[in-house]
Amino acid sequence: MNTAVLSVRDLSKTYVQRSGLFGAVKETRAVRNVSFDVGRGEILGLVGESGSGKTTVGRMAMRLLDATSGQVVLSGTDITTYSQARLRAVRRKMQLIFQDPSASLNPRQTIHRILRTPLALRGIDSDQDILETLALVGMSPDILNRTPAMFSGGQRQRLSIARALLMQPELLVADEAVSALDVCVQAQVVNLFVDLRDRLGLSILFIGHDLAVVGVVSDRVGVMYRGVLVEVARTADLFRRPRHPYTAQLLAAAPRHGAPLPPEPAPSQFSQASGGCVFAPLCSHMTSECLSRQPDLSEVGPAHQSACLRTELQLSGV
Amino acid sequence: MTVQLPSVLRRLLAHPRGMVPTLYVPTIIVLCGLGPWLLPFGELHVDLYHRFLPPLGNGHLLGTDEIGRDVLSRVLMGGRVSLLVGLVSTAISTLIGTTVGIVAGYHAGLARFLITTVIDAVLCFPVVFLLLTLAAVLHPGIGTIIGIITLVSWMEVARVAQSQTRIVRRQDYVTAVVAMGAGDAQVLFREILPNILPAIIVSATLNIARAILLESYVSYLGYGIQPPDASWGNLLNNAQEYLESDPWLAIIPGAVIVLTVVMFNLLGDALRDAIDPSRRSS
Amino acid sequence: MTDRNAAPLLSVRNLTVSFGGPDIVDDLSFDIGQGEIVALVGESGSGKSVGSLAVMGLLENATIQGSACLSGGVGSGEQEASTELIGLPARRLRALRGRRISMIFQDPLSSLDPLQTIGGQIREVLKAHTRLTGVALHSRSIALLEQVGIVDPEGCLALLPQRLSGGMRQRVMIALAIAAEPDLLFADEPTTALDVTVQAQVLRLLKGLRDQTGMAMVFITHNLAVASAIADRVIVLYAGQVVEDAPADVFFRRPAMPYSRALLSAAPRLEAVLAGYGHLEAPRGQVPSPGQRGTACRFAARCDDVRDTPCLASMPPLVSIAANGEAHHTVRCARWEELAP
Amino acid sequence: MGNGNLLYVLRLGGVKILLLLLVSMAGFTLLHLAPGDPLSQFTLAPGMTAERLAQIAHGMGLDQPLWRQYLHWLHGIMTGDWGHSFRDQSPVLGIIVSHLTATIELGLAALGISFSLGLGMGLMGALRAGRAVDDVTSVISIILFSLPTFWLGLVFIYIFSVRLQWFPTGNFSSPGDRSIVGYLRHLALPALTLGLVSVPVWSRYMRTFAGEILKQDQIRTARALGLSSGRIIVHRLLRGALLPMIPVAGIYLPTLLSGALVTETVFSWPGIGRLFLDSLQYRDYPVVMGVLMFSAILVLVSSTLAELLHHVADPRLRA
Repeated sequence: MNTAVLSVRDLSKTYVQRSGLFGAVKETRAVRNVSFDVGRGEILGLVGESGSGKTTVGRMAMRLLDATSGQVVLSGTDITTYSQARLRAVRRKMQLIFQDPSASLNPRQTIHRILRTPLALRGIDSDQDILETLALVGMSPDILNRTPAMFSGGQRQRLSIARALLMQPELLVADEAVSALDVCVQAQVVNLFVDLRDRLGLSILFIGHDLAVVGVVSDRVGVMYRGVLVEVARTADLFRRPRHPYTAQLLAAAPRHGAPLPPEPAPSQFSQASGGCVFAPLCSHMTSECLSRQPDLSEVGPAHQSACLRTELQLSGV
Repeated sequence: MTVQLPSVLRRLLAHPRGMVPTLYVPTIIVLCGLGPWLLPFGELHVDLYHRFLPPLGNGHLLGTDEIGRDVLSRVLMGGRVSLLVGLVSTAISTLIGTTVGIVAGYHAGLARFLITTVIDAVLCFPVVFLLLTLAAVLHPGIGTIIGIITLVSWMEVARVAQSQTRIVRRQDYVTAVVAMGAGDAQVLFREILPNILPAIIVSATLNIARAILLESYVSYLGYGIQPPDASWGNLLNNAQEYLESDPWLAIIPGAVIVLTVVMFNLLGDALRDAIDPSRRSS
Repeated sequence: MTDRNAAPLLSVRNLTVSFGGPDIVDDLSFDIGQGEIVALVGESGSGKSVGSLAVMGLLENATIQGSACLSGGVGSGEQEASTELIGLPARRLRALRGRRISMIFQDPLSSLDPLQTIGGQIREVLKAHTRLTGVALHSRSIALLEQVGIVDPEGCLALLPQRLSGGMRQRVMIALAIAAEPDLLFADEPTTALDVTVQAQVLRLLKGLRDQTGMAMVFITHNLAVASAIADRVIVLYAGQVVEDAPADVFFRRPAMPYSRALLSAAPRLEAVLAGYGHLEAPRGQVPSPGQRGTACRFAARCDDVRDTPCLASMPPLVSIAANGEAHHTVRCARWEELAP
Repeated sequence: MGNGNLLYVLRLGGVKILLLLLVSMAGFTLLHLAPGDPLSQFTLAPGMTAERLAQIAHGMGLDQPLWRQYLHWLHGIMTGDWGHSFRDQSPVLGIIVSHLTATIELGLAALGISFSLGLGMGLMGALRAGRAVDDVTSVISIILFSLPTFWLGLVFIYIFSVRLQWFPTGNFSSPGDRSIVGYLRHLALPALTLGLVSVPVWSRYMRTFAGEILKQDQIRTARALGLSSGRIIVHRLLRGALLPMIPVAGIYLPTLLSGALVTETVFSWPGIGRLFLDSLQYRDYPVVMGVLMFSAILVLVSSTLAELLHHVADPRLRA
């Protein structure tokens, strides 16, 4: 019995690059052993800085990118080894929302044509769904004959959400879907995501770099650092009482309204680290044990997992 | 609804740099197509009593040549051949180039590797040498000329199609359709092709200009269209002999070539701007 | 740091900018005090970047009207007269840029010359504005890099920009901008492209530099939280106009313009996440584009407190609402008194 | 990684050599199957017998199977024996080298003219992007690009030789005149013709590269830092735009050679272009093959060198 819409297990991605003509093979581990579940009707936030591997995880979860190792299970079905042909049949269950609203809609098609594409793939002839979905994302139905160039960023993002919804997916993967939007429009689209979860029972993997934005939409939040998922917890737990020093540092660094600049975090005693915890070189709580291995994600509280050896730490949150 | 034709045409005509070639190109095609029937002299009509007439002489608007043939008729008749060579070879090479380019752009891997490296390498060779060698050893005629010009022209189109396909394929809107479970055919023909078509149309227009020019080189050097058939190139073939006494025999057909090639090049340039107006604002 | 009684360092009055079409920025007026950090806040299209570039004389093909007066600085030991920047001949403007007013941008990688080492680029700027040569030039370069917190300045000098991390590049960019010790630095979204931890470092650095050198700063950002972290004063722009101008502490406690309040409540906050998540107060609609701004209050169409009169009757003026003894505070809202909390 | 790019250059060089072999094979086959047997020049000679003809054929290796002839020829190419001209039996490589000087002189003069004009036009267009200067330079560039080389040559001859009589109509030198001025007068028209038609190669790339750099933030930043426009144009714009022009120089050589072929014909300039056409006309296939291979090798070497040079000169690729 599995209630998760999406569950990924030990997902890894390693890029192999040969440096130079006869150089040594260099491995870049973009994602390491990431595991999480997205429950039905749940929004799981995935937050991390650039290069943390959060986008790679999203693409691998959708099987738009092949994982080096690990498993992707969609609604109880293991789709890790599905061929492209077999994948096509299950693709509609999960849809992707992109960051750049100007690139996500085909500039040479009308909105009508763009929104018909998902219906045609589902074998539906009527336009009834289009009208209903446009209403759902807050767009008026008289825009069907326009082209994407005539819309603002926020409107295009609504349209790409509408296109995704027309596939009747169980899961949306929103990859930095509101990062390119101005704050007021961003708030509107954030509200739309929450609304869709509430009204349609949609599950969403919400990927972003802004803690506050990810926090405000998500039921649970996972934090990634250099390819490793270092902490996962219910949003309020994670923000109030982070258990991984990186999460704490991220929370401290985020600027806040009416608050002074946070102080510089104390530097680590050791600057070298290889093979140990990914965060050790920047961690002010590092011990020699941290250099020995990368700890696995483990239960540190109710529905709260952290990948830090020093489970006794009392870290301050918001 | 792929390329919005009326708006492209409107933008083309809005600027003299677009308007002039847009009007010229169909005009010259129609003139060369109908010309011989409109004129009083057949292009092969020899009149030894009226040789080397200067322009406007005795009813000959552009004069007569060394055996008294009407130059205007020969220019129009030559235009039929030159334009035919330009248009047909471009049509074939665009078709080949686009197909090869899309295949190489869409499928990463060995096919792309082979096609791109071969194209890059071939483009390095001096084309006219190859062209002339082929023309010299093969049986001369329109078909041969069209064939060898096609042979050296399709790579340029293929390169454009390849790089455009790669760019478009990476766009989010294509990924979105892939994520919906669309098949290769749908992705290629409905999402990618309409978006690379403008670049290919532009490339084809520039290719017509190049093909006309190449034909004129080969025919001028005597390996192309053979007299008494006329082409814009071979009209100049022996004009150099009469350069001192009767310069118009060299200047007029040459000027027509230049004008036409300039117009096709201008049209290609203007089309590029008209199809993608954001380019011009830079 | 801020001395309100002294003449402002930069005084912008009725600045209007257009690129052949409708005005992008119109009637922009604000002051920057000596040593003051002012955050210019607004959404895209509000005119915050265009206005600053106009003052810097970095806009091409633009029609610029109005005034931007830079008060006299102490140049080569003598007091200089104040300078009108708008319409200043290119030569004199160039001599001022880098030396008295300088600017940094969002993307440090594309701002730096990819073909020249960091050392070469610093020397280039120093040579343009100082008479330093040889060893003095070198030691000044090292000192600058140390000043912006680069750990191995000697090694850094020999590197090309693309070898540095994003945060390091922005530090180098700041070093270039302050090389000739300008009085005023325009910083156009300098931390937007950076990760949040690096952003905090760069903000600390900029604030520290101001404290050290007394250089004033115009910090352009769309992020109110960032503005709050660094600014002494906040100026909010909306559709090409100033709509509120207030000391930072006052602004974040009691914003007077409905748009300012909307901006504050639309931005997700960490504290709000704890209180219960899920809904943000977002004003409806979008910013009017330059062609459709009309003659009424430009925020009227999105404002919950809009009334036919006075909001739609005419454009409200920017009025001072500073209480007795309070610092400068202006707002562009016809109903500010009724709406005051 | 710089090495990765180097690898690409080497790979491309390898593919080019492979292609060279293919082209030579195709050319060889084609020329040997073509009408106009090289023996035909002997058949009509007085007192020619079948045995004598067979002897000649044997002497020229024409009785061997084609693939053996090709291998023999290829071996010769590698070892410097490029065969002998059908016309006068002199060694092909020697003939090519003796015609090379004239082409090199013409090419260098044309390069000087086209490079300086093209660079200036491209730079002016980029600096005045979207204004009248940009329009004018780009239209000029399109017109030059559309000119048939031979026609431009004819027009120049008509204007400057026939009408104004400033320059001779052709040839390398006038009989009895060995002065440098005399030589330059002969060089002027062909060099101008070939130079002008290749102006667009440089001007278009220059316009594109300089335009791209001008759009980058680094130009705006340099201005914000108070650097002078002269410094920005020379140090940032010119330097940045000239670097990617190095590989363009590699592409330029084939254009130059193709142009030289026609120019040399029009002006009776005794270079390898004219040699090629003459040999083609006389079906002197060893020389035709020789010139084809020689120009292909020249282009291959120069484009590969240009790419290598680019890798050495551009610090971004070196790093």
